[in-house]
Amino acid sequence: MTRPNPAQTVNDNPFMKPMEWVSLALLAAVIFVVLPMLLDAFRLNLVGKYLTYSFVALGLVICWGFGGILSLGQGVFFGLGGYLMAMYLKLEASSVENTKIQSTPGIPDFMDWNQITALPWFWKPFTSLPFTLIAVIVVPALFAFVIGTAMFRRRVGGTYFAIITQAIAAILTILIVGQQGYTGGINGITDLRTLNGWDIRTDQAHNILYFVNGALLVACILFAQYVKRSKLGRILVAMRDKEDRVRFSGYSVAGFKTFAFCLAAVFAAIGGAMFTLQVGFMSPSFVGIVPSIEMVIYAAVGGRLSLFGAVWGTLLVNWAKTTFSESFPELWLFGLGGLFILVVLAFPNGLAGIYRTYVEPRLTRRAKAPEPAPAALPHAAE
Amino acid sequence: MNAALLPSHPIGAAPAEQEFLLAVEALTVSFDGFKAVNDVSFYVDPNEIRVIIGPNGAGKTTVLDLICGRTKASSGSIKYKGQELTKLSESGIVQAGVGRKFQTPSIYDDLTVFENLEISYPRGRSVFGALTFKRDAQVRDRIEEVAHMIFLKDQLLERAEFLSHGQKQWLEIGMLLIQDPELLMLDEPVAGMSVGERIKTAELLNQIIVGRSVLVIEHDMKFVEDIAHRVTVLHQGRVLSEGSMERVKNDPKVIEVYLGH
Amino acid sequence: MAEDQGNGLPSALRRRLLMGLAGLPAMALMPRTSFAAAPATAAVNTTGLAVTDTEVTVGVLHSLTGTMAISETGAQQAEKLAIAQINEAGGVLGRKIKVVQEDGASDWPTFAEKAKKLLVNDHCAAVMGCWTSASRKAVLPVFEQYNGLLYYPTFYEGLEQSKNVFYTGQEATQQILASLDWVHKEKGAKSFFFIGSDYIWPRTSNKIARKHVENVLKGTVVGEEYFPLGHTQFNSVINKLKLKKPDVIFTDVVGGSNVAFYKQLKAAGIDLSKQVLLTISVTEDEIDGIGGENIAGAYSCMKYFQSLKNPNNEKFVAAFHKMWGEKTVIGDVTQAAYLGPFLWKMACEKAGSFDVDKVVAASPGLEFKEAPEGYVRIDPNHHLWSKTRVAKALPNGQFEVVYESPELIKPDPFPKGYQ
Amino acid sequence: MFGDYSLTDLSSIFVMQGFAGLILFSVYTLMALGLAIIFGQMGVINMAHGEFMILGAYVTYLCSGFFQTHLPALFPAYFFVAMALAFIASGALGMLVEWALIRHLYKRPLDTLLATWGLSLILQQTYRTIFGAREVGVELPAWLIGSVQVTDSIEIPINGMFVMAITTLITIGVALLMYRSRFGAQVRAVVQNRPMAGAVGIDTERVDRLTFGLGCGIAGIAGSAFTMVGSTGPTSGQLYIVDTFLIVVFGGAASLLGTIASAFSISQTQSTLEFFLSGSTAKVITLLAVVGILMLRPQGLFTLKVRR
Repeated sequence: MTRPNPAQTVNDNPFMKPMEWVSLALLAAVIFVVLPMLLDAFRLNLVGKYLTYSFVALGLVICWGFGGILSLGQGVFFGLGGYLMAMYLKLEASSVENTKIQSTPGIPDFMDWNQITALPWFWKPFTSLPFTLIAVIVVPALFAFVIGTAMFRRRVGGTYFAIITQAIAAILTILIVGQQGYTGGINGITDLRTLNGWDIRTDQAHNILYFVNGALLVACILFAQYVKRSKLGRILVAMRDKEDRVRFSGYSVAGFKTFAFCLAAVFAAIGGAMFTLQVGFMSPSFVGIVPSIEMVIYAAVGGRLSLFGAVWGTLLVNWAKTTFSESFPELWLFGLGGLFILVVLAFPNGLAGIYRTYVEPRLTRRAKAPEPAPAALPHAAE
Repeated sequence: MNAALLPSHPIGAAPAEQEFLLAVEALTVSFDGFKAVNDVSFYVDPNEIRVIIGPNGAGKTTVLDLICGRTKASSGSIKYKGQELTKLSESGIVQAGVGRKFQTPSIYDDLTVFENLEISYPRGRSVFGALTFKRDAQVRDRIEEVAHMIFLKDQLLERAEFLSHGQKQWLEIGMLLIQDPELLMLDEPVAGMSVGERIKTAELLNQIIVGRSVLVIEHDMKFVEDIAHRVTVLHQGRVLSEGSMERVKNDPKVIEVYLGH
Repeated sequence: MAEDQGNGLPSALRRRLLMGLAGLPAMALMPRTSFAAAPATAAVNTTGLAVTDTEVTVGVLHSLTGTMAISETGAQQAEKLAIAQINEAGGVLGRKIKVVQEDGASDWPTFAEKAKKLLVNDHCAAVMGCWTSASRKAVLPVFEQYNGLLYYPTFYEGLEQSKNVFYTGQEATQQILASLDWVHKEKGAKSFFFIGSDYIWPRTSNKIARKHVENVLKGTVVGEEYFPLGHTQFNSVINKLKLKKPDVIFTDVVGGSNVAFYKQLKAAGIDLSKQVLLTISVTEDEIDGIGGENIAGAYSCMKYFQSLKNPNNEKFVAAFHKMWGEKTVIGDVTQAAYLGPFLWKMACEKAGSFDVDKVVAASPGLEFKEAPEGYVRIDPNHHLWSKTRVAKALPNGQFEVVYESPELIKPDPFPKGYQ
Repeated sequence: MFGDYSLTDLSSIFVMQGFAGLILFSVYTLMALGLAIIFGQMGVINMAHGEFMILGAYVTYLCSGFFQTHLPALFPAYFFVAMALAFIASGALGMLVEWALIRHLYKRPLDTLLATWGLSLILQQTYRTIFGAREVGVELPAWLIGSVQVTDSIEIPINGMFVMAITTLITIGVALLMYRSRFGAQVRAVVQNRPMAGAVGIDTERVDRLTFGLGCGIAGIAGSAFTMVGSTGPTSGQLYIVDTFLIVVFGGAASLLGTIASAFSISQTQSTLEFFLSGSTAKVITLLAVVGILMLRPQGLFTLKVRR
């Protein structure tokens, strides 16, 4: 059987298209070369902090952009990752020697203030770094799995899912703030110092963490890309479009949704853990509704269907936030609010959409790439 | 095809189950007291084309929904090759070998024809399987083969959104074909098609029934006569009549509620 | 950080060029003329702070946006007033104070980020700022790491003492103990009901109060309740109050909850002229939102009230009103914030330097006799000696002071027997 | 915990506790009614709902000031004027927002969430610019303050009863409007089948705009009423948003009766728990219960089993 000509392009379902390799190279160049050269240690650390948010945005692209599942509770997973990492760091910072002025030396200071005299059981394993690193991935994934399974099996989706995840974020915030003996309360877990003996507060450490963070981000992007170009990625898109059709093609829709949600949770948790390492503390203000929604807007600004867009969107919004709030603090909320509305109304595909519509056609025309038009996805219904 | 030559069973007699591909018995579903399907029983043989007809609101689509698990039955049983379907999940039912086409073409607009067919390919249906699914020669050959059958081999790389209505219907039939189901359920496969397309569709159906049973809902009587081995008439959620097209056409009850007007 | 600690123009210039879009750096290239009276810059600044011959940069770090903006407005207004007054009187060591203001946006990491910016980019000689404990905890490691200097104005839970922070508000024992003694003695109070917002300051304060009530006053605590921040429905707890009939309701509810609580208390028919209510979380600022008529009769314990009668305060109130409008009210934290710039100025002048270590070393024992609250002194533990006052809320939104501790109370951030 | 109290004490506490629950119920119903219309009927996730409420509160604040300085004689009655104006102001803003924003997004419900969140940020900053960052105190007429002494030990807060009365009136009004009037029939027609409604001559755009305006207007009245029990500041609206959405979702979004039933069950649970436990714990348990039940029964309390 002779294959029709177009099918030959189908054959090589490449890991990434040429333009995507260019995007990746560009991003890597900016993260690893340009920014470290241009910025001083303080600004670089700031960018590092922003990049941790882009893990969340990346997860949202998979789960919201491709899968159509909007979670307004990604802060929960970011916070979980961050808190788990902070627990390890806090225990290390609370050596008997460091805490000898306390009534019970050797436990975190906030526990001492709350008359807790022994380390609670769920803190104990966090003296081990390997355990902590595993927990950073596994605990949020399990939590997402439980929520996802419970909801998706019962076909909770769309707006309901968004509102319920939002409520979960609210509950967790109240819990963390209320259980301050175990969680550090509203202050969070602060004054973190060393990672396995290595002082994370120095500029040198910040630099190293920045590069580790960047490398992890690229790894996550590559994994996300792997998911995206796998059949699973296409099933997610298909599911967003015609859920019933996927179901009656023999797939367990709930399972795929749960996977997307768990993946987003794990990405967010990695971001949270890196945040704790770079910023030196974790607080409940990342768990709540407001940060969770802000993180959605990063993905929306970048383009909800673009993995690279998620990173650019995060950087852009945060850069704008820092700059505006330094120069015109009063106007910042107008700017941010306006940005939300503008993106939703005029650019539902965000930066990536603008790029695809206006920039890429020129580039490809010049390069005469024989590539078919990329499957520019229209704004999804949900 | 001559319906008379095919095995037939009297209504109501409880035949030995193994002979049937599908045995629907005393199936009932009610929505807030309204019985959309009421005590429906019928049996489909292997390699049979069965058409369900009936006026609007007769419960035809609901019957298909019940078989494929989209709607849960209030009571009654659906046995497919001796296996109780009412207890299976939708994906379990599909994996058991039941395929379903929806009334309005239900395809993935955002994906290409190739990708549409690929998703229906019955391999890598678990999360992990989908993640590690390889687009190998076997897959491609099968997709191209099916694309050829459904007259879309030149549109493989086109986004499904841009197909004509008839092509979309074919694509959905193709998506079912690639699943290779033993029982194929089609909800109004020729609705909205041009005459030419309809002829091609009938040809397609005759080609694909080899080795499987087909359950069709259709309004187009000409088309029904062309393809049906046997016909079941539903009215107000109940089976009104069943048998060959010839027999059903002459049934006074059917004439009164359906063919008469 | 060695490079950034380095003094001199080339590094500043380079940084500025490289920073690109990063906002306006504070350092300007000032003309190298010097004030006759002023000591040489090289002498007063050996650690690379933003000090020129004519200017010294000070940071102001409060929330201008977000939920905390409500509370922090007064503090930053007072700090700006104090700085304006200091500049009018010739500045610090012959140099005018230049303010770099940053918005913490009610978000603790933002506070940490901005604190770092103020220290690392702007090289601020001192920072006036923060309001909540959470924001202070967030910036504390930054100030310690970069050896900055923070003047923190809010009354707080204690349990902290940093070389790099001066606490110009009261810590919990200072604020609470004297007033509990007073209510015990004056009102014969034996039973107490504690109601607070659910976070560290109310919980710690109530813990101290409970120990004092139980161990010292030999009274009982008949109830202790916490509500999530932002909670607005208090009818159930008010019924509990009616059931338990405590001698004193002791409250540390904050923010929007505060407003709801007093309105509902009043509506439920609890008459504050008969039922003693002692609060440690209501200043004139809060009454603005609560409405004077809703809280009239309640007792608040603070170290400062706007209605305080003394010449210092009259001058301060007049100046504040002139700068920020007649209608603005002045609460305890506002006054404490006003102290910061003056305490820093005095320490710099005593040390003859802006260097943080020298300023810190010169601070203990400093007295500020022009303080609106009367008189304060810096303790070696970086908190202030101050008096505690109890005042009754009036329908017009002001307080009438009914009790003043006879002596200055020693700050005791780690109180023995109360932990 | 009751060992030390006399029977009369206890019974009067239970009566008052019952009223506390009813007041909370009224507050929740009032909060949720507007959203039940906007979210339940139109499917728009209006995250700025709290800000529409606060607009009503600010209007009340302005009214109170105006009457105090210009019409002191009429001050006792100003609250009614304020509520009417709050309805008009929030409703008008709602219609403007619908025209400028929402109508472009009916097909993308999750995007309305993002856009209205942006709107809420803008409104918050607007309030802050105009009224200042601090909370404002709204002066109430004397007759709304205090409580009614029913027996020696039973006292019922007047403003609580006032909120209950307002809630009852508005609920009845909304129910009549939605289920008995021509407008209500049009709204439901548009909700169920937009093209068909358009085809039979209903001006669907107008119906959308009025429905959204109505929901926002009710939010304005709620905000106005809440000045009696809560705080009025630029960010006060955010305090309500999670509770409000949960009530509507828990009730089963498309049903007004469901919203009321859900407000009732949540308020009673919370009010009872608050009495026996600490406030914070009570809140967490209530929210957990609601989310737990929603996971088991995602369609909410009241929905019809329908053919999908």
